[in-house]
Amino acid sequence: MLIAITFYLMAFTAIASAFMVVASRNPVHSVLFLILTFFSAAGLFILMGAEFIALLLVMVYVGAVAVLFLFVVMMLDVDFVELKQGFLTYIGPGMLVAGILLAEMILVGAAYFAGETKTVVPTDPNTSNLEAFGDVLYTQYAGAFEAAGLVLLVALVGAVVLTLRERKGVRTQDAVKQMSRTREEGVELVDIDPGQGLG
Amino acid sequence: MLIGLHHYLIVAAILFTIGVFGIFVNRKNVIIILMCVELILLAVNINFVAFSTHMEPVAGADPIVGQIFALFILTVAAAEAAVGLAILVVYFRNRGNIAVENIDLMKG
Amino acid sequence: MLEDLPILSLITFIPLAGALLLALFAWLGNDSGREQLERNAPRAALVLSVAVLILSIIMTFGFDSAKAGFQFVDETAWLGGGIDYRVGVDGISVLFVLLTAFLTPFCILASMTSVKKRMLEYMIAFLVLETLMIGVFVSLDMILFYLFFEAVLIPMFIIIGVWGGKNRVYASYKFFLYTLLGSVLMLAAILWIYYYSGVQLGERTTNMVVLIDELKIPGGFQTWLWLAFFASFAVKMPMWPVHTWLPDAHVEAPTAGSVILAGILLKLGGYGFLRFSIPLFPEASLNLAPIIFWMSVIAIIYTSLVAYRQNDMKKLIAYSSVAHMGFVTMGIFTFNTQGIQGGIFQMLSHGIISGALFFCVGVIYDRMHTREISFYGGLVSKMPVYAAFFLLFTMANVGLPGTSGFVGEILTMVGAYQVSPWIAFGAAFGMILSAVYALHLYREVIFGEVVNEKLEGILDVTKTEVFILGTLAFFTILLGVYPSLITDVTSASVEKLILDFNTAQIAAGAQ
Amino acid sequence: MFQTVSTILPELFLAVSASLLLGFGLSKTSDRSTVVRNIAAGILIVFGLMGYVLDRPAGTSFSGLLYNNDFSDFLKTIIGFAAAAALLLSKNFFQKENLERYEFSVLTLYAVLGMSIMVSSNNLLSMYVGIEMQSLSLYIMAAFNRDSLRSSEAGLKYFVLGALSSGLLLYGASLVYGFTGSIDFETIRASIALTGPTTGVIAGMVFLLCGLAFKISAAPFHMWTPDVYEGSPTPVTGFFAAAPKLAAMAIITRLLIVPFGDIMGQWQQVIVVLAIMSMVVGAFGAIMQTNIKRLMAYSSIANMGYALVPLAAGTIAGVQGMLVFMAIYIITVIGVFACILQMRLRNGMVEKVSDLSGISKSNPGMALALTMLMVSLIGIPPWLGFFGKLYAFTPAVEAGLLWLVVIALVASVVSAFYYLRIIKTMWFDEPNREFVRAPRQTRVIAIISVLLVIPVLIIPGTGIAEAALGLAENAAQALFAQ
Repeated sequence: MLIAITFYLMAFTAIASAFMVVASRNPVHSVLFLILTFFSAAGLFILMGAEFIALLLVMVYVGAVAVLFLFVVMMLDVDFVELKQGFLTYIGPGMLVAGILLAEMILVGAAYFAGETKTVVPTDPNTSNLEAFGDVLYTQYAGAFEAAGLVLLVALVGAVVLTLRERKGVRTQDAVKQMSRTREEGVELVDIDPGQGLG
Repeated sequence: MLIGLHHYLIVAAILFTIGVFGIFVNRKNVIIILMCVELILLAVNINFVAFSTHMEPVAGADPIVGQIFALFILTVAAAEAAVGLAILVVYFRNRGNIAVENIDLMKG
Repeated sequence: MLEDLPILSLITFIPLAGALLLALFAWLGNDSGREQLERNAPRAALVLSVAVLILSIIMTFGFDSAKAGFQFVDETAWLGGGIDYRVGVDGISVLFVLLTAFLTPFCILASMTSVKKRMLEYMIAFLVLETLMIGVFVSLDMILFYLFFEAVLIPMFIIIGVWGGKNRVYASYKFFLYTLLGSVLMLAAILWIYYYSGVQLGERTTNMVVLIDELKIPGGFQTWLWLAFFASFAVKMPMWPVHTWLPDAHVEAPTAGSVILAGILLKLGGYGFLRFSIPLFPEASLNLAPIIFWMSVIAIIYTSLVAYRQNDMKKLIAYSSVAHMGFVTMGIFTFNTQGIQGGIFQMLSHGIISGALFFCVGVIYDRMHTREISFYGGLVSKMPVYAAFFLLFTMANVGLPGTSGFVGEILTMVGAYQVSPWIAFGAAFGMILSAVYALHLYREVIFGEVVNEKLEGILDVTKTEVFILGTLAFFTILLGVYPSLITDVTSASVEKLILDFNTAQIAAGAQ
Repeated sequence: MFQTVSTILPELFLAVSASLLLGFGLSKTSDRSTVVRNIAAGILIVFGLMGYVLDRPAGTSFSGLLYNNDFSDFLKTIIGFAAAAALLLSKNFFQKENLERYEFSVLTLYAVLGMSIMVSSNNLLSMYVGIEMQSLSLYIMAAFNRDSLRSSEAGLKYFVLGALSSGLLLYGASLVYGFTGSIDFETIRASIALTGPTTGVIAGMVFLLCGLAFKISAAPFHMWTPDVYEGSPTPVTGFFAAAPKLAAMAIITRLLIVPFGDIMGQWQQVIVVLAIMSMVVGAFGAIMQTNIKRLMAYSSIANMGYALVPLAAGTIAGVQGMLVFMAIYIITVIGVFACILQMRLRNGMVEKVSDLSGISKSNPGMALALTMLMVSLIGIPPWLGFFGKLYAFTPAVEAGLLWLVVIALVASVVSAFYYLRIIKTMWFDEPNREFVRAPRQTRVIAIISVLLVIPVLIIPGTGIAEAALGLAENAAQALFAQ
């Protein structure tokens, strides 16, 4: 029963907030709702017994991707004056999101520890979800894993190529130059008479 | 009141629909479109995980693979988001806004 | 010795090789070398085309007209899967090869003075065109045939479009798209036959010799395939009502282009009927022949009437070509000796006569730069020699006994009479109409007073022109008084064609 | 040992050398973009040759993620050469536009690596990773001219629709996984053989095909193509038009034949519909276009339609026909873009069809080359394009799809109209301006392409035609033998 209630709450939240991602007028709200969607989905994953994916979803999405989105949203389009003024306008949806998040966490935790989730997992109950991952990820799917690493490299190179601008006349740190400094260049020994100063 | 596979599949299908729908109806902001893409990928992940955890143990079935696939989708989706946002930033620098209805420089 | 040489391949590809050499020189040469090339290109092209003519004459003399099968066959592996390079001639095609080889040097000769720009490219286009036209007549493989048949479009498109008159772009597009649309349907049919040969004969092939002798296509399919081929050939012929591209193309094309168009390209359709439609789809041919007859008769009468109303000389002759091609289709689909012989004869003789008429128009067009009939008048007093030639060809066009035009028309009508007197009657009526428009043209241009003072200084034909027109006149009369020159060569093949056709009908009836 | 390594040698070679090149280009001491480009082109050519030089045995690697056979070798060869040509073509353009950066070459290598993974993937997961590696590189390349609004807009559009297509593809993959229990192609087939085509599998397959149809820009998933073609830097467009299309087509073929080989009745209609719509959209969409890059976009849509026709037959000959057609199309399209890259006036590139007017006088070599390529695209014999269509359409006729072939041929007549317009502009119109003489590299690539398109290759008696067709046939047979 608990699992059913949890499921329906999660599912409803996920769908409703997904709808709000599309429907809300303010992109900052959209990002917040996106976070909520992902969080609810992570709850669904836990209900299904896929703890590791749930963990990843929270870490990668809520922690990184959504924040990246938020960052870009702020950078691009939002009027900062309005943003500062409108702290109160954000407090409503903010509280709503936070409240639902809290409720979900409590429910998922309860359902998980009540042991109801394990029933749907057909795998060997003695191996944990994470162990099952580790067994195949670095053996059977090692090639794909390496390739995924290259995909990330491509994304990295791409992001740098597209957005990095080198401005002339801006002092930047140059590690090679720093390390190739010798004592002769960096230090000058001056004989100073006591009490005279450098003059 | 047992929660079965089809419950999860329905949730995924609805999320997927919202994502696709969002891409087509959105006229305000490109960044919402990128979020819709993330929604679609989330729906796919729910599908994969649900199939993976509810799989009947028959010959040829590979229960953990679905979750592995979901892991890869997460990874690639992160890379995709990075590239997409980079392109969006470049576009914003050239254009000054990211409203979809202004993307009409080249007609279809 | 003649047997060892791949003489047909030589005849086919010598012009192409020459064109490639010219292009290569132009590419490698510097500016002054290019100018020199520009001047010498016509001569080089002339030498090449004469060489081809000589080879074709040798080939024709070596041709054994008593045999019905293909001769000088040359085969080489090509694409595999039953698609190979095969060339050869029989009694039907050998004379078309000769006609092509015969007309091309004259076209090049006539172009030497009338073409004003880009001589080198013009000559390259013409040589390529010659290769392709001969290729159509000699190829014994359906894919190879289609290759040549379709490729003709490109040089002709360029010849009309670059060296043509004011409306050349429209005309060249119309020419290209009409013919392309027709021939892609034929391609679909060819692909189906290729597939079906695998089903029926065990091995897929596009070898015409095998297909004609062995392939038996079921009746229902025959109709569709026949229509697909018909779409292509009817446009090319051109038959009424898809003839509308022809007057435009003729009017805009340069003189030599018109000659080739009327003299040879129009024959590709008729040749196609003889080579493909009748042997491959005998039942469908017989069933659909009435449609052809009526379309032919309409073409003969309707286009003759239209021709009468034309102000442009080339357009008039173009419409008359459509009418004459009506006789050809009518003759071919009678399926009797006289009809088919007449059709072939008519095609060959029309090649010479219409070519000559276009040359005649070209002669005065080069001098006055207009083809308006009303512009001219009374040329007989200024250009007597020209008037004489023009008279001969006009009479031949009408079908005066003693000229080659008469033989073709009378043979086809005799053939048609055996099938249906009404058809023959309609055609005869068309013949009278042709006399009306041809004599109208002649009277307006040649007779009467010189009203236009611009015509005062017009000069009579030059030596080159006399040579061209004289030779054509010689053959017009020769074939008129001694038609068995042609019919002897074709008879064995035509008899085989009819025999096969009748056998197929009996077989179909037995089923 | 070599046995195991050799099956993934091309991918390994590309991955390692691309990463090394990235490091090499990164060192700041001097601008190494030209060197990197030449090395990258060399790497691609070596990659292309690897399949046939090494004579590797067919087999799986990475526990079944990849399966290498004659089919993937054939495709890798073409992809390698096409990418090398596109890369060499980009040199002059990027230098003149001040965009020269070594990352472009490295991204090209990664894109080719992605395609290589795609064409030999034997698993939905490796297929997805390959597609994404390729797509991400292509998104970046489309937006590579980051100071140009058009280029970044092209990148954005390409990205959004590409991501959507990945979503569709993945949804399909998840359904197939769920209803067959596996993501391995052969296991999927075995499972389908057991259960028959369930609704879930069919829905998954349709989603997969729709996602991939985006990648080959088959209608109705073609909306991005004209904009992306027009907005991207021209050499990038040239690259888009060639190798990625082939890779996506190959993975479609592999999916249809290997996992879904037993349910041909289910996918044939999908392919037929895609083919018809693409041919119609491609033929009619291009008529009004004035920009030559947009025109080529519609042309590629139409050509993908033609390539799908033999695939609908689902036979060995059909796959062979598709491979022959695509190879010929790629040769032609690279030549076309080599010509488009020569359309440079003193003050920059132009890309209107009307800018070509009368160049047969000012620039006869290029006019002739472009004419040959256009005629080949129309499909007039004896140019190579005709043989592409011949081998593409014959298998369809054999499979009883004559009506589809007739539609294809009629569509090709309609498209002849706009190809002719280019020829007409070059030969019949009066010249207005003269193009700057193109660098030798560009001209050489154009000439090679033209020489390949003029059927020197099919001269009777040389056996070249039969040999080339044989290679394609081996590739097709290998796919069916899997």
